[in-house]
Amino acid sequence: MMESGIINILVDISLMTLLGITAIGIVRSRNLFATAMLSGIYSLISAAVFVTLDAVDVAFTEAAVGAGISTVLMLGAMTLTRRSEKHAIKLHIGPLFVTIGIGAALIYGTVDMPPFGSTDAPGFQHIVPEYIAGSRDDIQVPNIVTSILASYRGFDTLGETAVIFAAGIGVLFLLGRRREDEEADESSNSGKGEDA
Amino acid sequence: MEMIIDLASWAFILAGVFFIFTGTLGMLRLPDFYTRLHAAGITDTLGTELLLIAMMLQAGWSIVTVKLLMISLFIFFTSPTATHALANAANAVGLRPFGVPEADLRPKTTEKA
Amino acid sequence: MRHILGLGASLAAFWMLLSGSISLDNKLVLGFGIASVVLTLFLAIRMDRLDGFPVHIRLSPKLIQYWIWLAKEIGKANIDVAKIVLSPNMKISPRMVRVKASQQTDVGIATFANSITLTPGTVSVDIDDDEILVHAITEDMATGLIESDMDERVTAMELKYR
Amino acid sequence: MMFAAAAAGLIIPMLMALARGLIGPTLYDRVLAGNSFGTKTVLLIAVLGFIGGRPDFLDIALLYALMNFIGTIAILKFFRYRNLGVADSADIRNGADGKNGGAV
Repeated sequence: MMESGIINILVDISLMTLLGITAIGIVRSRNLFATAMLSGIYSLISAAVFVTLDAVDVAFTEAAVGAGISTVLMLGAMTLTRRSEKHAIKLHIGPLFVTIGIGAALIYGTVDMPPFGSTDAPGFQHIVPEYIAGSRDDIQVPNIVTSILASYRGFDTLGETAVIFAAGIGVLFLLGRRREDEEADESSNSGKGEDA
Repeated sequence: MEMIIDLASWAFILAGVFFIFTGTLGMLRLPDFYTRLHAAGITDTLGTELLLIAMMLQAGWSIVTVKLLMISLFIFFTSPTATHALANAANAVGLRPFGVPEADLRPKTTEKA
Repeated sequence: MRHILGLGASLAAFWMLLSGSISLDNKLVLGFGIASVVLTLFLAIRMDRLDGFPVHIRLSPKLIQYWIWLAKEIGKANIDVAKIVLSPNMKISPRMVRVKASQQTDVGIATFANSITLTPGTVSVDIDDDEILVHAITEDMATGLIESDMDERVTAMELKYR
Repeated sequence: MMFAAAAAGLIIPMLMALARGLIGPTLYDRVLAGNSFGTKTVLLIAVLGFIGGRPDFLDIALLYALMNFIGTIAILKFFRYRNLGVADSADIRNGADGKNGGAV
């Protein structure tokens, strides 16, 4: 088990490095399509990070929303604008210091946090053991993630559920075919939209 | 018996990682988009399947193996579709392939639209 | 009708696989499973009507034989392309060639084009009525594809399950 | 141990695919890099499940494989036809500015 801990740390470090490189790429790129594509890649990596943290539900949502819907939304937004940014970003000293300050404060805050994976952490002391012990009898759903998300934390998850539902509808729209009679007037509309 | 399976898994993993690496290296080295498609094909077909077979060997006869089989079948069917869609889209907007003799680019190709 | 029943059965099997629940005593979960199968079936029937060509694929010995042959071809082609990529001076000579597709059905042509793309070194770029435009990474790959009997194999298999 | 090797053998190619996504130069190169990156992420998630001793994570890998495919097709459909709906020949001819979208 010790060995797998070290492996996990190494995997985490490499994934974080990938995240950092992608983020810098997004900031540096002037090409909007590259930005859209890279942010899709960013979601893919961060979902892999969520998996290493055992946050399977978040990874699920990240996959559906981050890599799927938000990329498509960005592409949709791109049709309304030009392909690349006009001005290069200037370096603003003030905001840089503010960001560094906040980042330092946040890192300082993590010093007081219980060690990662510790069973004494408040998060595991409270109600989680009850959830895990009671899930089978209370909800009778074999998948414990489903029972915690959709029942114990039902209201909490309502927003996520709505988003996933919207993602599903979006996929239906993408893959759906229009009927022949709608096709004719639709193509003339899209032609107009392109000139604008 | 367990040792044989472990050895076989090692062999499949190393072979899979080798092909994934080679394919991605090709994506970096090759000169243009169309040739890079071929390199990406190495990753998608042989590399992926070998790695998934290694995982199936480790999982043994269980539901995990069935799921891995689903993933491998899905990638097997979708990756050529995605590759074709990419090549087709690039061709439709007239992206010129590198190093292809002019004689091969007959006008029939571009007039398809 | 047989098509719909087969689809329903495979969907039910898939649901059981993903949910990991085969026990019959949990009525609610089982109900959800049945509901999702029925909903998907309804969507599939509706899409068939809109698309106009339901695709029936049956596992025949011929199909499995073809897959084994294809797997061998994929392996060979992979090693060829890997050699090109790893050699210090990548000897490539890209070509665009047109390959005759003698299949009758859409499914047959799609199978052929997919097989071309699956073997690294050749990618199907465009499909006319009976010709497939193929990008090959070397001249050898292009001539190799034209001379190979992949087309006949797909056609032979296609007639089997049309 | 063997899956650690597999994870390392996946993360390095992921970095290389990311480099291709950053360099471009055409948008098709970027889509290809994104698709290839997605395939590797699917494999990495499956491998991570084995490292952590919880192969249940395969459900997510399966979902990813689906999303990756649908995403790629959606992006291509978008760039080929300039909308996510239906194709017509005028769009194919007019939407042919894709090759200019390259240089970063």
